Amino acid sequence: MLASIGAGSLEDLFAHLPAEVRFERTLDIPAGKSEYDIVNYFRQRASENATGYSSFLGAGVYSHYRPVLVDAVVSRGEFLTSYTPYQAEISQGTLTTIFEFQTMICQLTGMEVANASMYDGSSSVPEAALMAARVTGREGILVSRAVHPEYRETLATSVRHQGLHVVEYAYDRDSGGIDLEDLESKLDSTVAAVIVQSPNFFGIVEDVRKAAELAHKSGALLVVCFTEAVSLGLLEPPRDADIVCGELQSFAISPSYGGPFAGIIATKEKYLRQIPGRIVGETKDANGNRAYCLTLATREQHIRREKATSNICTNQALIALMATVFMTVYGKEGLRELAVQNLSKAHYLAQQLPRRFKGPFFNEFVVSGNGRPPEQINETLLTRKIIGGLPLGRFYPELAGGMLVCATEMTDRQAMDAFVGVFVAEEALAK
Amino acid sequence: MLASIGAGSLEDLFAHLPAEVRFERTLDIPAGKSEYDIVNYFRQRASENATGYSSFLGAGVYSHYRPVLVDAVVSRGEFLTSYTPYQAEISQGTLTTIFEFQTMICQLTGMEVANASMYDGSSSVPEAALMAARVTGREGILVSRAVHPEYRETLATSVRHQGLHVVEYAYDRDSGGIDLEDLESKLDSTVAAVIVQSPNFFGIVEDVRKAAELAHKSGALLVVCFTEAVSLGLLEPPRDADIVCGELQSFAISPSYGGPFAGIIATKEKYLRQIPGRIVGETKDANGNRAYCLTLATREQHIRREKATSNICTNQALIALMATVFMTVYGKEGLRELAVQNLSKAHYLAQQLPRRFKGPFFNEFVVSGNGRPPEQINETLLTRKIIGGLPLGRFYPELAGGMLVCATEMTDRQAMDAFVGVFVAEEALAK
Amino acid sequence: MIRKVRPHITQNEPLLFESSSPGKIGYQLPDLDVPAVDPAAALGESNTRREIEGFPEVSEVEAIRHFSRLSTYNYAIDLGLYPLGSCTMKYNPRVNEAVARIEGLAWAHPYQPESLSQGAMEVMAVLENALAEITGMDAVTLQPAAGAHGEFTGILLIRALLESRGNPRKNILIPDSAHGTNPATAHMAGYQVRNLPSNDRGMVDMEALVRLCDEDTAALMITNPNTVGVFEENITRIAAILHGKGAQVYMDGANMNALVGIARPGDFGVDVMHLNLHKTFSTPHGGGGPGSGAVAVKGHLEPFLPVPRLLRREGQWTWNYDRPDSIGRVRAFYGNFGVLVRALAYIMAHGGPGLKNATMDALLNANYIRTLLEPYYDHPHKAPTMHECVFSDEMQAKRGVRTGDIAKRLIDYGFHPYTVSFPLIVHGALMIEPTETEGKRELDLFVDAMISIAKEVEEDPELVLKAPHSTRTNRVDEVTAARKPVVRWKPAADEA
Amino acid sequence: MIRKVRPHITQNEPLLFESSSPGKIGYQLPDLDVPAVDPAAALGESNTRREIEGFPEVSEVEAIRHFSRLSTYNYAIDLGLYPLGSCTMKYNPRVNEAVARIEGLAWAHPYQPESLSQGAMEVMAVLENALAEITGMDAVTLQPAAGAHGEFTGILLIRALLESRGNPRKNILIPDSAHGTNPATAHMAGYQVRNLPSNDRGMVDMEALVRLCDEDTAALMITNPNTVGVFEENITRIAAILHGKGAQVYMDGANMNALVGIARPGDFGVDVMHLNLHKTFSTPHGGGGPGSGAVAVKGHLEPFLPVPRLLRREGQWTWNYDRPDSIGRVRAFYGNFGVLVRALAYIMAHGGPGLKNATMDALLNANYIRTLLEPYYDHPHKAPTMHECVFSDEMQAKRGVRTGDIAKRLIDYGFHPYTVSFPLIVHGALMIEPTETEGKRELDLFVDAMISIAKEVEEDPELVLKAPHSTRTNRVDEVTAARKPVVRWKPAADEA
Ligand SMILES: Cc1ncc(COP(=O)(O)O)c(C=O)c1O
Ligand SMILES: Cc1ncc(COP(=O)(O)O)c(C=O)c1O
Repeated sequence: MLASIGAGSLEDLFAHLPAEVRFERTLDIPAGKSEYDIVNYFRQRASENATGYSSFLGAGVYSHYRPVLVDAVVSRGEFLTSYTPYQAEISQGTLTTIFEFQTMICQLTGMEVANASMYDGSSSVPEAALMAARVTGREGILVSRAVHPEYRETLATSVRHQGLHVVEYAYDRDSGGIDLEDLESKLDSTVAAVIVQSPNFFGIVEDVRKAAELAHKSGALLVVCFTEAVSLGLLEPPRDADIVCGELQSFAISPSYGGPFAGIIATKEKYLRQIPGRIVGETKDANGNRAYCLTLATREQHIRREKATSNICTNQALIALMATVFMTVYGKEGLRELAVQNLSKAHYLAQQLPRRFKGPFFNEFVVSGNGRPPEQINETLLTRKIIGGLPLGRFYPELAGGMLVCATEMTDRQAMDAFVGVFVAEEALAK
Repeated sequence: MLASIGAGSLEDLFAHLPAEVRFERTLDIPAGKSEYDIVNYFRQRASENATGYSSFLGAGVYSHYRPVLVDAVVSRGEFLTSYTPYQAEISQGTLTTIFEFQTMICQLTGMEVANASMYDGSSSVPEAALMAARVTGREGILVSRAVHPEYRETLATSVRHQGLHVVEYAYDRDSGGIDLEDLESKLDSTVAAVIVQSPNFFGIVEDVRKAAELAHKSGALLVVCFTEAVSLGLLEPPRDADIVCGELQSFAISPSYGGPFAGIIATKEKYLRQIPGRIVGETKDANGNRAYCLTLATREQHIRREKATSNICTNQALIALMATVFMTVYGKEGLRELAVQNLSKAHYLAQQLPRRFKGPFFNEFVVSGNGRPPEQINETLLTRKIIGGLPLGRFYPELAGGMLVCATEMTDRQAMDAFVGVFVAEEALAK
Repeated sequence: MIRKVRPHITQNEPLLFESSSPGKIGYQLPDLDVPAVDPAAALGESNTRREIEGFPEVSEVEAIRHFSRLSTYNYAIDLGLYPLGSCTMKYNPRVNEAVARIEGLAWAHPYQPESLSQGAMEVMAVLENALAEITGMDAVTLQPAAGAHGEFTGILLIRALLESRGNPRKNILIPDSAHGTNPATAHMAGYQVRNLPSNDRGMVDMEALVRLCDEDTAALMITNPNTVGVFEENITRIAAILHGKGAQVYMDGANMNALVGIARPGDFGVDVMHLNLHKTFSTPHGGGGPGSGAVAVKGHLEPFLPVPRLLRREGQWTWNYDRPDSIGRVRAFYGNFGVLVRALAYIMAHGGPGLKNATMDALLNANYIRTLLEPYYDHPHKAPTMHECVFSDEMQAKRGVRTGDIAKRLIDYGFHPYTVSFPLIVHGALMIEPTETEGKRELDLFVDAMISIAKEVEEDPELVLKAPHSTRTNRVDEVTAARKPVVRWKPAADEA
Repeated sequence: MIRKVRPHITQNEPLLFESSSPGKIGYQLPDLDVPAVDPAAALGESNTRREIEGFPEVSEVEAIRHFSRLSTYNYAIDLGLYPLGSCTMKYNPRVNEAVARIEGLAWAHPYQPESLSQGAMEVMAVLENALAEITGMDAVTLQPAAGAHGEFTGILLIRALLESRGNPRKNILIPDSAHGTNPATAHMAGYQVRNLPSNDRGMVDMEALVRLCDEDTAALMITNPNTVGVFEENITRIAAILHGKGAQVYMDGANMNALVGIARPGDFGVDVMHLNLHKTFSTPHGGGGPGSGAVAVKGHLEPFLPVPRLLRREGQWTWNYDRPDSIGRVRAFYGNFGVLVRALAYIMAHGGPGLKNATMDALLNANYIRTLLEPYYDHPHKAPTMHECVFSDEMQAKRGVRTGDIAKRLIDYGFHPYTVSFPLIVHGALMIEPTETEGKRELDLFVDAMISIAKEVEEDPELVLKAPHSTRTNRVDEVTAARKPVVRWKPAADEA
């Protein structure tokens, strides 16, 4: 091959690079390792992480069982090693599954249209805020303090330089839901979006209807965000919202130390052209057969450049496919039953612990302090091979002493009873 | 559907079974479990087996690294969930890989033709013996005592009622290879086959050429069998044999507590029609395109019934495919290098231990007794998370006190040094 | 009209040997942590080969493309209905693949200490019990590698029993409808095969049985439901007749998918039988195997079972080799353990009631197909259909179209064909077994296809005779393959 | 003549919603070991939904068939060359998939104690160092989820730096050859885009640069090698000019596959850049994602990197949130960890020398294609080719055939097309990036196909204009799709 391109050596191929830019030494990276060594290396790293613990952590990342079908499907090279389906004629597999994904997201959220995926739940929030600003031509963003703290940080970083003003409004210290009065007091004609998360960071199911009323009264859009997708198997979908965004990690996406996950954006048909990211549409081929293709590309960066609705290009397609397989396997009845199991487990646990908030909750809730620092309680739990809840002081000084705990279908009764046992014992020590 | 077949209930579908044969109660098997429960059940069982040990066991089942490509390929539903390729037009995938398998087996063994697979190495031996009997019209089978003991037991059980007489001949107490004099003394014009394993059960590389000379001199066929396929990456293939049979477990087939594995049978072209089991052949389709199909079916039970060369029907196709992928990934250079690594590891270990036999060996060898019962040595090794060798007394009373140890590319130096350390320490205790 | 498939491009792929280029590698080994040994020095020049001539030399990506491309030429259960009669091509649950790969199971060495094998032994014990319960038998061996291997084991058991009674006897009676492995097995066990005719309902001809069954008869090998998918209604009388003559009843359990939970061979006179775990119990066929041919026996045959046997001693499982009457082993080690794990996972997923439901669905599907196709295809045996139905090509043969042609045409309609020309008692048989896996949608597409082909046979037989038309490889010349066998690749030079 | 593919039947498959039947389930949950809670009671009537209208109801086997059948409609790297320019579609090693699924990594919760996360943190630290060494930069953040996300992060870093110097400035210069994400990113970061023209060799027009670069310039976003596959020979001067005006140089590292081991952005004046780990470092594209857009910076930008940062304290890794100058986080948690694991596995498998070899093979393959196709396709920019080559359809346009048509015809030849109509500076661009993955056999088939299409354009343009002809779905009507968007399934009733 070298001969046919008239090169003497491989080095000739970059001989034209200016001398000063050429890298003369060898990269300081150990020589290539065998597959066997690589597997052993990562097994060792894995063994330095937690394994064999039962965990009560949720807070945006949930431990749900992954049906084996999910990996069976996403491991097929035809899905795993293909790229964005630009060439519809040889990408109908991916295109069809995305179309089904968009449909299922609409069915789950009560929205009319959805896109092919966002990076994750946290980045879907600023995208929703920007979308609301485009729709309303306003610049104010009101976000509940009961929205996931890291989502709020992401929102702040992302919209800061596009002229949006982000203001936080309070949660109700009693119910744990949004403080409607505070929200109302902050609403005015400059507000583009009111952002509420349900179930919120404390696990509380929010009163979306009320929030919608207030937002719409002052001409703002309501953006509803979620982190625990399984709740949608049971909760009334946020039909009154104008935009729904959130995180699908709960749908057979392993926690994987925080990613890759998959975010979604869904909205009303009338805002379709304001959605960021890829969208798949139905059409026909030259023979009149039903076919699918990427559509409404004029919203996107490769056509619109600086005027695009977003700069997103690569999304989370394969992860969205995992969620699609999950939704298919569980289906209508399964997802509901799964949600009921989560609800039941969390309520079993809650009955034996002091709850900080009174509002209705799904599968996580805040445990009030018992006099002992939560970090201390967690230390004791670790000795029982249990990873406790998330101490809240880090994000909510006013809730220091409390911890956020979660129970899913994978949390078994023994573990919950053990947790309660330790909690009570520690409480005694505190007295 | 019930209606369209005129049945009132599912029970009606077997109402015609005589009352006395109908099973009225429910099977005493616990109600159906969820996928999650099933995974947990088998994880628990697995945890009751050895995990995290380094092992020196070989003796017909070897620990070799399994390239991940193997599972990537055999997990594809198109291979996993298809059956015997009776319908060539929609089975070219399976047929082509079997044709490649047959070819690679010939290249490895130095034979001219091979079949699509046998159940395993042990059952390939009686099949080879019966084949030799058909070819020679004789009834005597001479099998070396250095052939895997369980293979010899299988041979005895399997040919007993077809008029074959199995006689064992000795191994040389000094070299560990076959005792040529004893073999010669037992050879006569009634002998159909001389069976030798190389490397033999003691890991010794046999002098196949000499065995062939003797066998052929008295008109018998030489059957060469192997249990460690990796050795063929380095050893001169048994070209002088008339039939080669053996076990491919070493080719990316996990030990799996003894099965499923894959056996092979290869031979000279002139004996093609005497081979048992499936064979794939090359041909053309109606368009003149190259195609493959099952062939020479007239040897098989579904056509020939009681006159078939064997009763085998279902074979080990998917396991043979694993071996095919393994041979492809390692290829010409890789298989040799792999064999050299096995050779080097075993010789490193052997230099530090008393060897019972003088013959050349590949990756296993017999360690002489050191005064302590091998079971005792193994007990001590277990406390070091090491599974020792196989005590030989069980199969060879005359070798009681000795153990068969194996080292492969997966046996690391520390483990070998630890093994030696324990062996020496135990020896001291013996004195 | 073909509604199930459309043609699409698939990648051509040469043989590995044709795409190899010298020096290409797809692997890398870990560095050797001990001194490298010189092969010639260690083994002797004459014992070491220079190279493996012609062996593949491809890169990793070429390897995965090779097998991925080839796989697209295959049909599979994962792609649709696979109605091969007698093969019980049911869905292979993926969870079974997952559990079989759990390290502690997949990497258990058969010789590792029993104290470190209790999990594997427990799995086998639980499975043995479940299979005994399902078959109504007293003991089970999991050693045989497939159905035919199980048959061989079972007949050896009978032989051992009869020998212990002083006379192994000479003959085994086998219905003319039996699968080829039955006579082949009888022969390998040293018995003469006596052919037992079937009556017009596809069942054993009772007079013939009475006539043929004598003191030389060692056993009857019967398949029930038999290969025309019919339950032998006289099975208890049949067993009585054999037992009356001191003979044994062997049941070929390949069709057990029709009986699980509704009838048990142990309750209708069977002394020994095999099960095909890769059929009834859903383990993947994998393009032809592996399987498992577990054998279940009544108490009087238990002493003869292959060694070793599982034994519970002081709360631990142990392998018992001390079995003086055993026939010995029929293979090395303990059986196709990886297959056993999958079978147990299937049984656990269903549970007692679930297993019965699966059976009833299998019967329902077979009866559905029989009912809808009876107007279009000759159905010779009028007895009730169990899990499969067998038609003959009599109506189509009039137009010169045989069962094999219909099968090929079925491929154009997007289905794997049924079993062709078996059993032999049905001239030009179409043997159809849908299994419980299929839903109405897939079955209706199949029925429509079969009816549409029946019409084509009337209107345009050529179309059917030349099928398939839509596959990347069309009708394959099997005659030449057998006449001039080419069973391995050779470099072009050698061919010339 | 088409040598690479042949048509074969593939299974049709309705949408899940069309094949659903009420009550069908593909799952089973474990028994609940606590009392079942009544949703309405716990959450309130108004908060609980009755059902998920229209949600799928299929069996497990229907589910696996659904996705298996659909998958057969896709092209993929596992099936052949995927020469999408700028996307670096290289082989995705399967071992990377295996290690990313190891339980301790796949099931690590981002909030689990640091003491129980050391393995995950170590993996990230090792990867950060490797990427810093490869790029010649001082610090790396692994937080961004993809390239565009990395661009956004990088520009925010520049903005923060300039703000800390008192003035964020107004403009960002972007060559007209840049990818769409560059201007879109600049806009999202609150900057004006100033378009920088390219010269006839596809490189930055230096006069224009000098003219446009002023005190209002915050940065230049440059892609190097640029999108015509050409190395910006003046890159050091370019950087000097920017720096002279107090502006920063951002490099889009999407084409880093051309430089790894042979040149380092940190050595030629780049201040900040992103890497697409899903391109250069082989993590699977998965039909469009996930990716990872790691960002590498010079020391002066390090203080502004997103929180949290890895910190080594007392021999343990810890997350440091105490970073007063940080721009904050650009997403929740730490990044697409599962993708990072794969990228590190790729780097370990190659090692320093291996990475350089891969780069050289990528250059070789691109130059091979350029050389062999230059006689048949217009190659507008005469500068040396790096990892990809960009042709224009000028010669074919004369016969009314455009790059998009040639792309569709390429499908009939068994290949995924190149990138169509990008970059914009090439009229009717054919952007071809083979990557190092491909061997000569696959490349020659591709070259033959392209040459054969060039001939077809002369002899029978219609054939090309109507392509593809051999796919199950032929040319798709994208215009109607955009004009009357149907982006979700609805029950027939609603449609009517
Ligand atoms: C009726 C019958 N008996 C026996 C067998 C043989 O079983 P196996 O293929 O597992 O050896 C089969 C398999 O096709 C069969 O259908
Ligand atoms: C040159 C260039 N820049 C940026 C991007 C955006 O990267 P990503 O798709 O990972 O967001 C791409 C991807 O196509 C690209 O080719």
